[in-house]
Amino acid sequence: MSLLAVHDLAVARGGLRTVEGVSFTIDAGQALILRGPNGIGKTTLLRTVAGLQPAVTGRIEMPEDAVAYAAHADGLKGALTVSENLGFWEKVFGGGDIDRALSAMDLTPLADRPAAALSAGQKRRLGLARLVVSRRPLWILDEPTVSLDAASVLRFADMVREHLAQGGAALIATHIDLGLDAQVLDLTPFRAKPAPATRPAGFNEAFA
Amino acid sequence: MIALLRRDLALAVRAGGGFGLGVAFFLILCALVPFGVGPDTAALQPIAAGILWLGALLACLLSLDRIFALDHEDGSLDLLATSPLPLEGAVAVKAMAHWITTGLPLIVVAPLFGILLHLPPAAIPALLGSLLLGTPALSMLGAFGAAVTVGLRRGGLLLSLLVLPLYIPTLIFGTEMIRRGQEGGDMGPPLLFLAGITAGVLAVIPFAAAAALRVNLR
Amino acid sequence: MIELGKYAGAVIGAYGLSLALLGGLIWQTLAANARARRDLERQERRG
Amino acid sequence: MSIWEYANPVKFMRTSGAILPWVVAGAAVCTLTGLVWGFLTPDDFRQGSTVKIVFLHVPAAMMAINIWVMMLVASLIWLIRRHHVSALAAKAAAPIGAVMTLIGLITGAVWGQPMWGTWWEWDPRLTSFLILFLFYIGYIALWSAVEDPDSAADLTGVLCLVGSVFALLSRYAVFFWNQGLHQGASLSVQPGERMSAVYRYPLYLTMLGFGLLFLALLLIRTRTEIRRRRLAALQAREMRA
Repeated sequence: MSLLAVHDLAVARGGLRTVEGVSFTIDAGQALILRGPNGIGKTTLLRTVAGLQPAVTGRIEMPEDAVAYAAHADGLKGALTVSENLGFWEKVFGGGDIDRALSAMDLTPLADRPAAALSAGQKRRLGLARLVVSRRPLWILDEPTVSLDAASVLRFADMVREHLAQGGAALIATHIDLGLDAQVLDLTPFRAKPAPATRPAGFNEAFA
Repeated sequence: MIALLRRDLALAVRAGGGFGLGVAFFLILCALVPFGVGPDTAALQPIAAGILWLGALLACLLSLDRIFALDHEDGSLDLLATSPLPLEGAVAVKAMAHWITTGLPLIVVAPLFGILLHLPPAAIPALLGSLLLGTPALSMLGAFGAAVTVGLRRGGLLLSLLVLPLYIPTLIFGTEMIRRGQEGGDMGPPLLFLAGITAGVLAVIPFAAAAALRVNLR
Repeated sequence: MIELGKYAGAVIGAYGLSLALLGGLIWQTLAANARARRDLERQERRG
Repeated sequence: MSIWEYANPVKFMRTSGAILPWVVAGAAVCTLTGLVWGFLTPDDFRQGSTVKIVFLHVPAAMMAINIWVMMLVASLIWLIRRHHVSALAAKAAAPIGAVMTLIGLITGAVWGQPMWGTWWEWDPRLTSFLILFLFYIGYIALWSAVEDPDSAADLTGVLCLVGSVFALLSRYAVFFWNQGLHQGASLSVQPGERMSAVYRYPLYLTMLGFGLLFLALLLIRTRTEIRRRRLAALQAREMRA
């Protein structure tokens, strides 16, 4: 059964559609890698699927409360310790295993450090560990490996693989090869054409 | 929800200044007024209620932009929006955290500052009652203003411009209640108006604020 | 000339200020409109 | 054909361009005739020549409130039906409303001066107009502060809704706070006494004139906003390509 089904989706940034006619499905245990040049709308597409902004047209089907979203900002509070940060999201998302999340991203020795004292890569690892804690089946990840070193990238790939093996799924925008057994979707052919739209995405399309 | 409240309170305590800053501002304001109008009881007493309310209102305004700005910068707001918590609930909880960290300390010290301004002791129950009923509305309306201006570069000034007019009814009924308490008048009508405004604001504004937040997140 | 009596200053002042405000609004409206039209025409000729 | 088709920018430009000259002519004729006629009316036996200020004060005050109501309706149309012209019309109306409120305030203060003996009195009507003016300022400031036009339209729409409730609430609060010195209904010079026909007809004419003046300015300003939007849209498209 599919965790995420996207039909004929068009998304817009700044009132102009970026990609249109995008369709794909992701089943449990599968990962889909999004590729495409800068500015084509990978982030916009991910945010739309995550429910942070409305789609211009098309349908997104998924079970309720399925998404865990992780983007450039990790949502960490520097004044809280590593385990307090995870503990907060664990309570908000309703229960996950903090210890397992810490060990998955090799953060156990840092558990009592304030997050402000972490390096950029360590913060990133903490942001990704939050995914385990959220216990959501569908991970939506926007460039998850930024500022990770090679060893951490491998560790992260293991974490995703384990998630998939447990019946989860992932939609990832990334430029590096994670070594996952995943489908790849190149967004370049879906670039929106500047044709007059029957249903404008925003002011910039309504008045052009 | 409780987790979010506890986190916001913990952050306010640890970041420092969360509890103290508003009260310190309030104190300075109350200490400056006699320099402006003179030290006579005859000059201070009639305006004490107004000064106390204005001070509370401005102290509340100081920390409003932090309600959402920090969470917006570090991405927490995105994550909260995708969490099982309804955004309306998150808004209400964050407004409540703001009230606990700024409104509540102000209420606690207000009688003390009332003495500084020669507010008659008979008016102190009215002062406490009006602040207790009115300040939650200030925090919630402030959360609405913060939600509208989150992510704007010149947000701080605009926030005051948008929020202060919304405070007018609360200010009017709050000071009126103290004035009547001072003069031994009937406090019923202003009390009911104040309670009604706060109840209405708490019930409706979270939806408007959440709608504004969703617009600013996309 | 009509006789305004002792309130002449108040009446003339009110009319003067109000008409100045209205005039300013009308002028600003027309100027902004002309400017927008000019800018748009330049853009459309170019593209 | 449904009325919603006029929410299409192209159709709006065509229609508004066609009716604009007539509206402008009507506004000029009615406003100027009404004001000159009003200026020539005889003095009131009690208020003297200050009664002439009514021909500015009442229409401006009426428009100040009507324009906010129009902005509220336009904002609702935008929020519910997403008609872009409607959002721009609300944006275009706000400065007109602010100026009308300001005229209402100035004329009200000047009118009251001989009677009250002071240039500003915290009379509930004047005070609630001052508050309305603050709401206009906040609304205009929010429009100019938000860069993305879609977000700006949504946020100002929500602000207009919340602001309407609080403007009304403030009005009641202000009347509670200070019972007024102002005269009761706007169309009677003395409470309980209908305004005499000498003043009534020129007043009706200026009210009609101010209404038409608002319509003319609104159409022009909305056309300006549409052109600006189109320019920005063309530039955005060029950037993307």
